[in-house]
Amino acid sequence: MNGPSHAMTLGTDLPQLAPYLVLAVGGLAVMLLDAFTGGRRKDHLSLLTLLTLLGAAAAQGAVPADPRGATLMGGMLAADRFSRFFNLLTVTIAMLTTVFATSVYEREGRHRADFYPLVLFASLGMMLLAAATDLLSLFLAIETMSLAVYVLVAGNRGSLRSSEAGFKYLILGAFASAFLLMGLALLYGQAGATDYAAVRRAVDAAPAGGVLLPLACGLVLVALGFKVAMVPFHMWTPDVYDGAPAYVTGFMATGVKAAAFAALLRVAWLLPPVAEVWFPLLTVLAVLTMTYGNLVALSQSGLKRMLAYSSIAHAGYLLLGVLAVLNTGRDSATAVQAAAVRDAAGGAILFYLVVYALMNLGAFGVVACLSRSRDQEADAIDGYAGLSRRRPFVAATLAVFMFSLAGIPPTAGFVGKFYIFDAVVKAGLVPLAVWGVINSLLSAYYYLRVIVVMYMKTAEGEVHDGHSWEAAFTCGVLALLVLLLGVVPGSFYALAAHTFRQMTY
Amino acid sequence: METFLFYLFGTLMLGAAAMTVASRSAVAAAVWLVFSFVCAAGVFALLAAPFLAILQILIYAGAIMVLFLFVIMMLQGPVLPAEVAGRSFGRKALLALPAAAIAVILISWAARGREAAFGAAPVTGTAAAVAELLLNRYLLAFELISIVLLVAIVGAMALGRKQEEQP
Amino acid sequence: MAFITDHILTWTAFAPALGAVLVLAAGRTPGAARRIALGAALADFVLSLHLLRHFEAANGADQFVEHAPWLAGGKIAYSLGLDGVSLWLVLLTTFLGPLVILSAWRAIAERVREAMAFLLLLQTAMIGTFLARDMLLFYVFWEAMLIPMYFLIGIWGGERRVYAAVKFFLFTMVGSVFMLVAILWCYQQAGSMALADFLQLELSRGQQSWLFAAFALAFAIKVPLFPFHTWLPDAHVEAPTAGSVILAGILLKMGTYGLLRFAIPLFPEAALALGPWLAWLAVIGIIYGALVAMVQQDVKKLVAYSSVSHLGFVVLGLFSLTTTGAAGGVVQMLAHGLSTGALFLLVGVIYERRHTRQIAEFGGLAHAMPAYAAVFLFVTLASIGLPGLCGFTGEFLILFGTFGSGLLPHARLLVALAATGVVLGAIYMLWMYQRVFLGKLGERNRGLPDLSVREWAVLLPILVMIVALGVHPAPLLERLEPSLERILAPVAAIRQTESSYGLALGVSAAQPAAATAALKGDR
Amino acid sequence: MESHALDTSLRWIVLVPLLGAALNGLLLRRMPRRAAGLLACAAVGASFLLSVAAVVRLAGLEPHHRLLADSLGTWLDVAGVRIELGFAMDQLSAVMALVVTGVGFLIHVYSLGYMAHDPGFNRFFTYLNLFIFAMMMLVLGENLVMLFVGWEGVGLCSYLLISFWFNEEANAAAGKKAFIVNRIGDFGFLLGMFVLGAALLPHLAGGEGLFSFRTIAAHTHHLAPWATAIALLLFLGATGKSAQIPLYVWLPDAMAGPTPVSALIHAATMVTAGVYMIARMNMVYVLSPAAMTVVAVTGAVTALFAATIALTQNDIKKVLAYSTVSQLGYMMLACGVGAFAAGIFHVMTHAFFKALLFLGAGSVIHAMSGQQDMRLMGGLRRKLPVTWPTFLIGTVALAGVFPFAGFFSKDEILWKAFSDGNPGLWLVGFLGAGLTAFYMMRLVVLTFFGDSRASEEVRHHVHESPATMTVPLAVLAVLSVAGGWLGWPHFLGGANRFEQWLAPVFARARTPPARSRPQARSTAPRRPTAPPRTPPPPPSGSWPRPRCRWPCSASTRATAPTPGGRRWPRSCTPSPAASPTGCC
Amino acid sequence: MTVGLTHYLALAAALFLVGMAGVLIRRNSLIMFMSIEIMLSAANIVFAAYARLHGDLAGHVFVLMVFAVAAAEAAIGLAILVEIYRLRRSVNVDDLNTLME
Repeated sequence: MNGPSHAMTLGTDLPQLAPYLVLAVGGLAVMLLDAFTGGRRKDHLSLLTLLTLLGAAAAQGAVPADPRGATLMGGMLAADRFSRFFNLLTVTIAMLTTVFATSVYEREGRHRADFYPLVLFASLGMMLLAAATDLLSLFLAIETMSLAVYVLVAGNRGSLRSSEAGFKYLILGAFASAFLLMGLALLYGQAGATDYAAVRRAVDAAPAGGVLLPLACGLVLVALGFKVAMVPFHMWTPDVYDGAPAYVTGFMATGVKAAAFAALLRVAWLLPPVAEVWFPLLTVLAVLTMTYGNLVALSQSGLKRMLAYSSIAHAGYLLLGVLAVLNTGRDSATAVQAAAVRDAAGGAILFYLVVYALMNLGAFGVVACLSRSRDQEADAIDGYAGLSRRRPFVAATLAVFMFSLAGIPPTAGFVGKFYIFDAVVKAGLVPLAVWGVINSLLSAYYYLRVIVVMYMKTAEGEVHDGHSWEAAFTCGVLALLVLLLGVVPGSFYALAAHTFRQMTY
Repeated sequence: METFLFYLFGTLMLGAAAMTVASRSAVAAAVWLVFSFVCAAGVFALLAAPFLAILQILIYAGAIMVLFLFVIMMLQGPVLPAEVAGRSFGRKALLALPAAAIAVILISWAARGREAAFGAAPVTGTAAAVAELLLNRYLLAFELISIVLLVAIVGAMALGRKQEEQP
Repeated sequence: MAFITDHILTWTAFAPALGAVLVLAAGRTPGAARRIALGAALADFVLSLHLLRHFEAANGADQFVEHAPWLAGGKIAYSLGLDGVSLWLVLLTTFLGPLVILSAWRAIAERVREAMAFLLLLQTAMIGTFLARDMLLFYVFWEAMLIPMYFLIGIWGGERRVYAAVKFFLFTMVGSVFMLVAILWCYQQAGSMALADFLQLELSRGQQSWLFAAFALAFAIKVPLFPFHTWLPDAHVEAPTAGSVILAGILLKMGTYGLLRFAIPLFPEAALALGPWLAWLAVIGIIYGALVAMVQQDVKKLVAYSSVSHLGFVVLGLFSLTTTGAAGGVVQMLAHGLSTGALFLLVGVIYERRHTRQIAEFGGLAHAMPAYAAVFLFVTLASIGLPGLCGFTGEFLILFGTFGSGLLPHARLLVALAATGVVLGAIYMLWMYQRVFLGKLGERNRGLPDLSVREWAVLLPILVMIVALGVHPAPLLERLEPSLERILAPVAAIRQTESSYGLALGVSAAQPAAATAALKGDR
Repeated sequence: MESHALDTSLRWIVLVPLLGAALNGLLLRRMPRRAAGLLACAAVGASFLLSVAAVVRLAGLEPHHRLLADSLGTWLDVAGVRIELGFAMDQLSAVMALVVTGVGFLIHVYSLGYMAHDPGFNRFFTYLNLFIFAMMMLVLGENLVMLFVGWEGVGLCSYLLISFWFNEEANAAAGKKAFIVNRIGDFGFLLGMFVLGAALLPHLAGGEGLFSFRTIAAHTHHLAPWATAIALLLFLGATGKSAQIPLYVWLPDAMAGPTPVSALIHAATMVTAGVYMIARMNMVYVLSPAAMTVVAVTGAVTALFAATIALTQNDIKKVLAYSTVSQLGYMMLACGVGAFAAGIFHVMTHAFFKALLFLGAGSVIHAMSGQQDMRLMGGLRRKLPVTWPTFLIGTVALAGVFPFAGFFSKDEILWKAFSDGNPGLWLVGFLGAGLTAFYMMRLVVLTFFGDSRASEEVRHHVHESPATMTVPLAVLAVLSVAGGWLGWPHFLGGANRFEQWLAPVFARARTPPARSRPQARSTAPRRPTAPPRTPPPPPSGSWPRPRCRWPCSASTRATAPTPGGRRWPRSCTPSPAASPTGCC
Repeated sequence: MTVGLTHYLALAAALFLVGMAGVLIRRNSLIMFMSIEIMLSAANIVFAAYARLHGDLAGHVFVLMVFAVAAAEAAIGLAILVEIYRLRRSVNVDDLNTLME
């Protein structure tokens, strides 16, 4: 009565599922390892985590993208280039996060054993989120990711800031989940089934003027907007970014955002005529998101908090890209042109997400690198005075990240913004592009401030920075990547656009 | 009969939910919530979902709410006076009740004349039927939910640990 | 050598960047860093001489063209080219490069390695800007210039360096972001980022106006055109000598170069319609800059404001939209690069000795430092446009080219107003000279050492070029003219029925035919 | 294009002084004083000899082909704007070249003595040589731009030399003032040049130098509508350089410089550049009666006005300075009434006697240990046996006493002013001449006659200057006497060779280019009588032919001799008659 | 009057709004938490109603998952709450202001 037995496909889908399985099994293994090794040294935990992530990447690499663009497990997950892309991105983010976290722990001399499995599970959630092609898998993926991240945020034992941040995130996250669920319920109601293909059919068949479908769509957008920190659902962001340890913040700011945008893209693609209804509102929100983030970031004195607001602003830029994706149906342009623009916009978003991940992780990595312990993070921007003398290399990398975040050539941040704005212009939304560009100008001011402090101010009194060779090295690699992608982004962008083009549901 | 039950459960559930929101005391709120969930189980039953109705009572009204009450009791002493003394959100929240009532009336009114009865249920959500689906079509979901719970366990353990290990 | 000469433009552009990498890698001691940097800059100069030697004078098209697909399947390309305009500006850059490094030899004593690397990176970005023939590539170089300059001002600058650096950065960025949107829009229309394709665009007048405005804003800020000049004095005053020299010598030329290369030929109708506004701003800037320079108490600030005035001339020349005026503009760019660059070097010389630039602190310096005084006077004269020196060639061509421009309304009035700048320039420069160098020598300035050999080595090439440009600009103009004709061709195409040069008898540019008729009838 | 003789010596006339300046300037410190001085003198002397040789060659040419040309190449050539880096010598330039290098050489020699003890000796000669270079550039420049280059160059040297003793703030300020006031004039010059160029450019065939004087002369008909504007704007430049109202203010201050400088630059050569320029551009000026009137009136007013100021001055150099301004006014007046040759004649004679006067004054100041106030002098007659007679010769020459040089030139100007139908101008000039005689006599009396009013100490030191100073005085005295005889007018039985010599230059402009061979002579029979005050409008359809507003040119008189008495208006008795009345 | 889908949707909507009001108005974190549970059950009712309409049990599976997720969220949320309480002795959201400084 429910069609063919989908369990039967498990065998054939198994290779495609390998990355997820590796992560799940690895997470369990790390847990068990911790349990069995008790209070002794924890280096092997991070080692095993990294190995797991590498394994997942290898598994993903070993399995070719499904040429049929088919879905797995009866339509629950996509095994397309899009999911591959995000899987690899997520794994990368997780590895970097692990390195930074380990560097902090080693300096402090005590490990947080729960960090490692949680990072793995959170990554699993993110990967699934990007791959979900079923309402149920979407929901569960979001929850897997979110729950793990709640704990990561709150997990600094004994730190009130951390706990408060975690709780705030959890309450608001659960609130958003409720919205998401309501939206999914209504979508399910319209489609009569939970897989995207069915939903798309129902959407295509739906008569015009229906209320429930747009409402459902709006609720889902709210929930995803919450995850990407879109105004007005951003209010958790600064507190949570600020309260969580720097490496976790970096993880959240990049991984969660990337996965949420992946989901958003799939949903946006799934529901174009419906999302259309929300276009004006979404436009306003995107503009507000950019502007609010940048304006408030101007006055921050803490680096993490500044980056939090800046991440809101960056969500705004990305939303511009989403708008470009959505807008392609509006013009009377031919289908081919519309598709080209949509691909360009989608590619721009993917590219930007990667760039954003690199530079933001780098920035948080520097914070982690310089933090003396979990409770003495290198957060105050004033504390960076004279850093360029004390730690020229680290300062240089942070400068690169800041320039990149500000979108100044020849860094990847510029190219990313370029692609986004290019797509926006292509979609005929020139005023939005202008506004975005003005915003990136605004943002230059606060990013520059960090550089000013590092390079042009001298420290008052004795300053003790933490230091970690691995973290500094990683930051260096990231900076190099940021520059590299700023100079020769072409093939990577082509890959991103290609990836987006082959997105399935 | 179905109409009567719907209105009975619906009104009670809504009222209990409103009381939950409006309660000054967390304990009272929790009790009202349990009540609301029981009514929800009734609604599920009406919707040909007996398995859900049972689970609603077992898991929600049972396990989850017990957890809540447990925590409330643990924190009871100093928690509630702070809010009571400081603010009167309870009373404001009572406004939610008439608002919800009005919403119901309005929606019913809007649906007037166009409402079609469900008719006979084509399938009934028995444990067996749901399990069949869960372990076939939604096998992945089944696996996933186990990971969600695993995360919850790890998280709760991590948060509940007395103190982190020192070197 | 073929691998160099086949990609000579790339080598010219990136040799300094290579030098920067070397400096960072091998410049363990300040001395080594300086030597490597100087070597790189000199090598770059040699490369640019190769360009000069093999440049075909009569060819106005881009030469030594390099093209490689970069992004978007080749629609965005790494595309370099060199025409007459670029040639000279590149030469100016490579010429000043080693001198700037020499000037920073002692002045920058700490964090030498970084400073040298930034100087070299800046040079790469500047040369790249002059060579880029792809709009995105241009934009990348354009923005990339900001970073090293920002650091140069911010780290090695004076008291208020941070303020100045940030102001510099933000001001310049304000303009360029709008340009980016305009570039994107054109890209969308043209389907490629190639400058050549942009030139093929057929745009309505309204579109042109908007795009022109976006481009012109970016360039006007960089120039800087009144009233966008406020960042300039701060940046100049706070920047270290080397930074000021580059800023005045080359960076400011980016704005005028951009106007000439992009804003005018891409949007000819808008240039015709809106150019007069810019020309008026330019003239206001000429006079305003001169007046403000007159009241400055700080030598460097005075020179900075004089830049506002001088670059006003350049803009005026460009918007005459005549070949003569534009040629004057380019010559004036070079002249200003030399003379103001030299002035900043000279101010740096005295600043190194006395650690002040207040005019009131000096007086009678010609007694203590006669050679310095003589060189300073020489450069001052070049700056105020004494015939026979570089400043005159540019000013003359600009004013003359503008005077009879049939494409600029009120051209004669504008020239008359601009020419007062010549008088005002003499007033403020000579007054400053008098207060600093003439009169009685103060106690504190007794025994100041005169120019050292190194300082001579920095200044002498500039002095020679100042004279060369003043006495024999013909080779320059010869290579410039075909390129300018080509660049201004779109403007000429619109008004092809009109002679763009010549005096009309009180008839506006709009009715040239009538003017000619009137002239004939009068005879 | 007229044929012209190539002559590469022209460049050396210009460049040798530059080389001298360069050598002196670059070796400033290491050069022994004597060597520096001699080098400078040698450079100017060489320049002078080359000029003489060139003039001789020039004179050897047929009168209407008298043009030597030399080119160093093209200065710039862009979009039809072609400007040669060229030199040319015609009769006008020849006169100026000889005067500048000749007087310049004498003053160089004089300076050897005058500046002997100055610490800035080498620098001084550097500047002097540089000045000669710039002045020769101005004089020999083939086009208006080259002229302008020299024009600015002399301005610069003037600046340098005025503020030579820059230890005094006042001297520095005076130099700056001179430069800036000149710049105001240059502003007009530039604009005038632009109008001219812009009017010409559309009509040029390829290869013609845009601002070349020959081009301008060949295209005067295109300039007609703009002539007034061009002429007036250029005249603004001339008022700056030649210290005319209102831009005369810098010249008196310029006396702050060393006295030889005052003699060379602010009396003999540079200040006459404005006159030279107007004479050079005569073909444009004659197109605009209005502009001519402005020039004439400005000149006349300046002549009188400056003379009145000179009356009240007590500083010996200031008197001479204002006298210079006044005399420049006469030259302008001459140009304004179309007597370009007379103007240039006065330039020449004035160069002789004013240089003499200044150098004499310098000798006096030298003797008086730097004292310049005439009220503190007196009775120097006996103490300065060379200075005194030479000074007197200069004075009478300036006052216009027959047969000294000043008589011939000034007389010519006044006569031309009158005969042009401008008795008002003549009257003003005449009054000025009277005043000139008066203030010069006052100067002589105060300085050389009576008892010494100087302090004991100064009186003790009074001595005649060394030979290096007195010999030039003597030479100049001779020139001040005989220099005017070149222009011995017809009514006194002469041939006015000077005017004849220059005639082709000034005739050129008045001849329509349509005619194959410009001949001033051909117009002569047509103009036996004075023209009406207001010219009839030029006939339309043809180029506006410049109207000769004066009855005759040199050639007129040469070819159609008339009784001198008829030419001389009764009221315009020769200056010798007038001077005694003005002299007390 | 027959009871059909719309009635259930109306009921769910009302519940959802009540829960939402609770989250937005209340400051007691426990009660906020409970309000979210109310919202979740509203969604559950929608799922069940549609499942009934379509005769498709996927909705039931969804509800089942929501139960589990709610439990997981409650477990973690309450654990954090206890931790906060230990550190601060308050669970009033307005007192969670360490981060506002």
